Amino acid sequence: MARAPILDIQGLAVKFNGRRVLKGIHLSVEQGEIVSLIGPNGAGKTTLFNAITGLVRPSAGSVRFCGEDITGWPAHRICWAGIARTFQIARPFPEMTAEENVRIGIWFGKRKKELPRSRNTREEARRLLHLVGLEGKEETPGRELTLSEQRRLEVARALATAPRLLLLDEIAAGLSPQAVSHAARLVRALRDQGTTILLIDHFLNLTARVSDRLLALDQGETIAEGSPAQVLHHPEVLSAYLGERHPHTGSGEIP
Amino acid sequence: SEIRIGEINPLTGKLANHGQEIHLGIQAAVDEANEAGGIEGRKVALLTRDDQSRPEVAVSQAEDLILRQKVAALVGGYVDSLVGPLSQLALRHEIPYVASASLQTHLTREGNNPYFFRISHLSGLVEPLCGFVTEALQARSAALLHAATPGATELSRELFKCLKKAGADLPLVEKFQPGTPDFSPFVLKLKASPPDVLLVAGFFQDHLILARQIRELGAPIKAYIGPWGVAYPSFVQEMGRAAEHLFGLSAWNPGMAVPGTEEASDAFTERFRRVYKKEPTTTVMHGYTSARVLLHAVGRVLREGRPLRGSEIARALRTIDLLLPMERVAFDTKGDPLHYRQVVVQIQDGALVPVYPPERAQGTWIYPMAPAASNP
Amino acid sequence: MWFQLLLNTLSLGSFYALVALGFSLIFGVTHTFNLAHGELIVLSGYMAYGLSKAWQAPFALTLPLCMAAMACLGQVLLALVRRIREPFELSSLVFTFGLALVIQNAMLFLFTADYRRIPASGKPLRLTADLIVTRNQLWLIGLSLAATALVYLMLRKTFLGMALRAVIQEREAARLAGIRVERMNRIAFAVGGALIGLAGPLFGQNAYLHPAGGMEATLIAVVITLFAGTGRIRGLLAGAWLLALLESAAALWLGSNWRELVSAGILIALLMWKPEGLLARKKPAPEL
Amino acid sequence: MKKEGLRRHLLWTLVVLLALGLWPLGGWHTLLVCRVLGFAFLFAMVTVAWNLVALSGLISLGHAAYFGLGAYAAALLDHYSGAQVPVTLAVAGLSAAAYGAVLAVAFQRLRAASYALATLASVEIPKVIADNWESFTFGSLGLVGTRPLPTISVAGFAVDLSHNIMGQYYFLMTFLAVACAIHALAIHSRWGWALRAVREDERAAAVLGVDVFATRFTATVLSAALTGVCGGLYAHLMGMTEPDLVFNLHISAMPLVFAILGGRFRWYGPAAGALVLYSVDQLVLHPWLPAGHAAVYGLVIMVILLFFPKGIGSWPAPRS
Amino acid sequence: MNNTDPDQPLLSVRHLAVSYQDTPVVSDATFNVWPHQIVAMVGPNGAGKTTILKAVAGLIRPVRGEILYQNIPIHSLDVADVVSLGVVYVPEGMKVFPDMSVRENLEVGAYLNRAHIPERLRLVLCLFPELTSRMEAPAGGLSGGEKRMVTLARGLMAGARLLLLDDPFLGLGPKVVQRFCSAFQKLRKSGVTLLIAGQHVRRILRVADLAFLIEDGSITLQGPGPDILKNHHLRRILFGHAPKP
Ligand SMILES: Nc1ncnc2c1ncn2[C@@H]1O[C@H](COP(=O)(O)OP(=O)(O)OP(=O)(O)O)[C@@H](O)[C@H]1O
Ligand SMILES: Nc1ncnc2c1ncn2[C@@H]1O[C@H](COP(=O)(O)OP(=O)(O)OP(=O)(O)O)[C@@H](O)[C@H]1O
Ligand SMILES: [Mg+2]
Ligand SMILES: [Mg+2]
Repeated sequence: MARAPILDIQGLAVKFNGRRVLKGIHLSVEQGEIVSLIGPNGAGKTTLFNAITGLVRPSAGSVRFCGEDITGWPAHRICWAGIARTFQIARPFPEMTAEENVRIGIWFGKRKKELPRSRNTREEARRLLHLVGLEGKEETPGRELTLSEQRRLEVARALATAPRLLLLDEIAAGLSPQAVSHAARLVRALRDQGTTILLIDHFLNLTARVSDRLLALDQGETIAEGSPAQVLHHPEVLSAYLGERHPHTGSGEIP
Repeated sequence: SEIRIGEINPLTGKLANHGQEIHLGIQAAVDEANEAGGIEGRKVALLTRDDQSRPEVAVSQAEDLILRQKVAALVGGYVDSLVGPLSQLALRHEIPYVASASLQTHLTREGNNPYFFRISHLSGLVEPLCGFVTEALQARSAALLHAATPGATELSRELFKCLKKAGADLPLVEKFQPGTPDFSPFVLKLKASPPDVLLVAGFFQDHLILARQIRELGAPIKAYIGPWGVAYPSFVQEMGRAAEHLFGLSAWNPGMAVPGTEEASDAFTERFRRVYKKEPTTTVMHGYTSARVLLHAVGRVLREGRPLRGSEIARALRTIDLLLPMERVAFDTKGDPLHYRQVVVQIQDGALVPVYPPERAQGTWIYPMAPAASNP
Repeated sequence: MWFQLLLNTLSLGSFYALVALGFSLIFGVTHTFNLAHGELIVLSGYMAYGLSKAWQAPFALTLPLCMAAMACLGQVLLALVRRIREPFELSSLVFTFGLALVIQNAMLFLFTADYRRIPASGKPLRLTADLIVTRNQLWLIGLSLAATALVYLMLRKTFLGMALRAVIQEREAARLAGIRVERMNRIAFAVGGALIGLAGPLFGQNAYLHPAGGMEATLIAVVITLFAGTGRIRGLLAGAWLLALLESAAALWLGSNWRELVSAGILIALLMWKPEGLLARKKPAPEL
Repeated sequence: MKKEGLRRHLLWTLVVLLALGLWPLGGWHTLLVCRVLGFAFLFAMVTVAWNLVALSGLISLGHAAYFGLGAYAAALLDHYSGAQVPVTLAVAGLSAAAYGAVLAVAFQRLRAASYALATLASVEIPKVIADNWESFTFGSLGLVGTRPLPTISVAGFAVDLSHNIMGQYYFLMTFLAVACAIHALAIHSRWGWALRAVREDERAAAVLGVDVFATRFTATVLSAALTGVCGGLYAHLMGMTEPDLVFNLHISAMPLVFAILGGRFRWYGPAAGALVLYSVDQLVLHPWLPAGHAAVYGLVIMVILLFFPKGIGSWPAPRS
Repeated sequence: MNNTDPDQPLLSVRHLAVSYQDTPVVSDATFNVWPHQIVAMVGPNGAGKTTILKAVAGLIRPVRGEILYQNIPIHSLDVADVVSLGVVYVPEGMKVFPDMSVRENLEVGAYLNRAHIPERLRLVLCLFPELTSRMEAPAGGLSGGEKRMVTLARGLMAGARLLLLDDPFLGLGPKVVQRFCSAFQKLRKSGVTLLIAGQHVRRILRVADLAFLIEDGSITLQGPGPDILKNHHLRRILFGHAPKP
């Protein structure tokens, strides 16, 4: 029998000022899976992340994480439960150095009593910064990082909370092709360490290359789901998202 | 060597106008003494400090005067919440303090403070006022409006008691926060059921608004009495015709002295106008009187060849009996003045006319006041 | 009586709005939290007072003069405020607090501590048997409506206004669209200054002038501005009227002593209900 | 820079502390300076308390509410039950903390300007009640005759805090020390990091596991309690409590000015701002210019802001 | 209005050096942009592309070197003056005016050049039809990609002669990218010169008449886009591997 999914979303709907932005999404993710969300701009991908992490209150539906119903929990409890995310529009702590940014995640990512007593958080923060390619920027305040550096910092910070489920929102945007490959390797390595990953990206070479499964959204609804090959050839996905002419590459040329 | 006198007054902020008037009065008394060759040949140095209407500042500054400047006595003070702490300080340092304008009863009645004296008190306002409303005007009903400050509240409370006792009807008793920019709801209430007399224990600036709105909205009251803030030439000047027939209280005004002091009063008025280029007011006179009293006591101590110590000055103050333009000054055992009594004045043709009590009246009152239609 | 109450409320609200308008504009565009606002209003009031006393200048003439003078003074203020560094809002708040003290004392020195009033011009008009409107009220209502409408149209319907609003929201993006932030600041301070100049004589006519009286005006301006939501000009007028109505109703039914409590209570309730300000568009929800 | 900076910083702190501690043993007009500094300690404590909330990214304009509630609680308790001063002070702190807790819950969705406005309005509620509940609070008349600070014995010496200004000085200094310790904690502890994260980006902080509400709640309640104790101390020191005196806008605005001029992000900044500005104003400006001191004070504020944008607290340390 | 001389470089950057607080970021960049061309700037993250574009736009002052636009030195001009000359910089990121509607956002873009707002609005909406239904919504509530569209559209509204695009495709879906990319040729025909920096290397280089590779703040390679795409060095630097044959 299959194990219970780590994340189980049932009929999730979100409204903004009466406008239905998500219209009943169903999604379940197994432990250790990499699932990607694709879809045109404004499809509702980020909103789905927001609803999972407790930043937006869903109008209907439920989110279960590891068997527990976390719908409506405050954001910090969801983080403690083991879900971390990055923001599409990066929001570093502007006055803190990159290292301090990451240390916040290390210190607060778990309940106080669950934190190991003696830890060299500094070392750990530096290791994470190194992992995302921010070595040499440890002492730079968040405000002074370039946009792409801020995005990398988002990833390091999310990792700092030692999540079981990681939600990555367009981490490849603005990265050089080489860095994208690096990111792909990182995502795989994380999965190999047991982290489950939900990914949003318009870089199809990243999503198609690393994910086990794709979920295509359009206007708040699921239009296709399945293996990368299936979804990328799905006619609705072609017409709504990829455009007819270059069905396979899209913007995401293979570097 | 010089005689150092310390003065604490609100010289800045909302109370600055009265604070500065008191200051000028005190200054006038000191200048006068110095021009006359000083007190027993010694010059008087006046050290003035601002209290910003905050008691802790008043205390700090008074302490600065006492400890660093070594003043022999303190004078001044306009609001009771500032006078109170200063009186305690005076007791602690055994330095006499003559308050220029202090009303509240408890300051002198509670506790025993041989170093605290004041030249005014509340009953000096309440008695003439109440007598005027009940006996002279024989008003059947009155409305009371007062600012939410301790002095105004106590005044209003005392008036309430005495009017009740006289059998007057008090349909409307209200208070307001000082600085209220609009009284029209209150005026509308007045208009709905107009009492004979409206008593307003507010300040100068409150009358500027309220009296105007009453005129504009045509509330048919027969008398408007503002114990504070109305009987000032500057009020008449700012209000113009709208000030006509309003009543106020005053302890002194140019040409309105305690019988027997007319000459001194005129001399003071003349001198004050000449030196300070201003019109002296009742507030100025309070400052002047308090300083005169203090200097007189100091002079007595020096004359008797005693050391100029706090206890000596205080003793001299306790036995003082001095006739000044504002009042005959003598203190009871608690430091309250025995003869302080204000006079009801009415603004008639832009002049402040004393109308009550009869022994100090210089004219008759107009009642009811001219209808609201009189041009504002 | 009800009409009278309503009319009085309307004029009181208009008075509040006039006092707040300049503050709101300057705060909205330049983020300068100008605590010297009230002092400048009082200063302008004194100017009008002086004009009317010394040269018997008619009230209507003092208005443009004061507006021009205050618009110039606004430029001086801008020159001072420009030197302040981040965090700008808080620092400008403290800086202008200092400035307010300086102006207050200068006025105390120049104009003495006496209370002054600018006399109302002309007799009250009797509209019906018991509905009276004074000239002063007419001025207030008319000018606040006109000023609000003009400022609103300027902000909403002209390119200049759009640029001003853009500068508020994203300074760098606005610069890249070719908007000169410096010029916008100067315009905001000039228009804001003119509005202060306009408020001064009316303040002196409706209330009184006193060197220490500025704090009250500032308080009114701050409350109304924050209540309406920064840069919401129509909200400003509506907020001012609403507040005036609440205060008057409380004073009428509960007594003058409850006035502050009622307005504070309702203010808090409204804020908790609509934190973005009174007439704010429905919030575009948190940005993520 | 780090190490040398730290040493210099410690040296400065030590010098200032020693000066403040040993001053009263003999010096220039000791009593007077002690009195002024005593009040400065009190206001420094309010400033430090205010800054606790500011550290969480909210600017409060309503600390007079806590101050006034504390003062009234102490004065009323003293009047009706004659409780001992430690008790009245504790109750002062608790009642202010309770109001702080209510506000923290009620205003949890408010930010920036609307929070400032709501707190500004929140002062009126206790004020108007104190002003109108005449049978209990004596209304506008206020309470007079609150008993002064008691005599305490320290190490066998009886110190009469009501008359011994030096005793009062050390007493108030102790309170300030406690407040500063809490403030240091709010900057350097784990809670301090939470406050900082919340201040810099609330949502990012929440997603990283910082309990935004709890962090702010703690700061607000602690701040209210400290301010309430100050109010209680004030009531005992001045012996009187009036609505307009203790619920005064001035008390809300003063800590803001002091804290920003002192520097908000160092543990000693707000206290330094309050001590320097208050004592310069009282000891130098007032005596020097009885009528124009406020103008000079205003100028001083403007100049400090132009030349020390991070507050005077940033001065001794080397610039980075 | 400005007659561009095809023999004169439209933009000429000479020995440009820029630092952030004493940290040199761009050391010595020299290049020309000729009229009616699409010029590309590629380079690894942090190479200094954004910095160069910002210097051209007048957002940061260079420490050395000069920037000439139609032979007018613009490196000491204010941003607004640069814009009024027709040089428009579309920054990276998604900075919109959050409380203004999308329409107002676009209109602000045309602040200095209000002559043909309706036409340009139509053109821009052809390019980003996704925005049509959101025209009256406050821009703060848009999705990331939609905000990016608004940012780009705002730049297009300005009626630039030289358009500096910083990472224009970032955050956009493939279909939009395609549409936008094909618009480059149209823009060029209408007389606009484009200077594009970004990480969608292939896509940019394929359309570029001229391209530079920027490394650590200096230009290490330049040539026509499709040619340079085959360069070994470039592939190693950007893609991390040698080209497939
Ligand atoms: N705070 C908000 N208020 C109002 N509408 C919103 C808000 N956030 C998102 N929306 C709307 O919800 C829809 C989905 O937005 P979302 O950010 O989830 O899109 P997305 O799939 O992440 O798109 P992109 O690829 O551009 O990031 C969009 O149409 C957007 O305009
Ligand atoms: N405000 C700043 N303060 C200090 N250093 C900065 C600042 N902005 C950028 N830098 C540094 O300047 C260098 C160049 O940055 P720039 O943004 O120009 O790179 P880029 O080529 O645009 O990179 P990307 O491809 O990531 O956009 C980087 O090393 C960056 O860290
Ligand atoms: Mg998104
Ligand atoms: Mg860049």
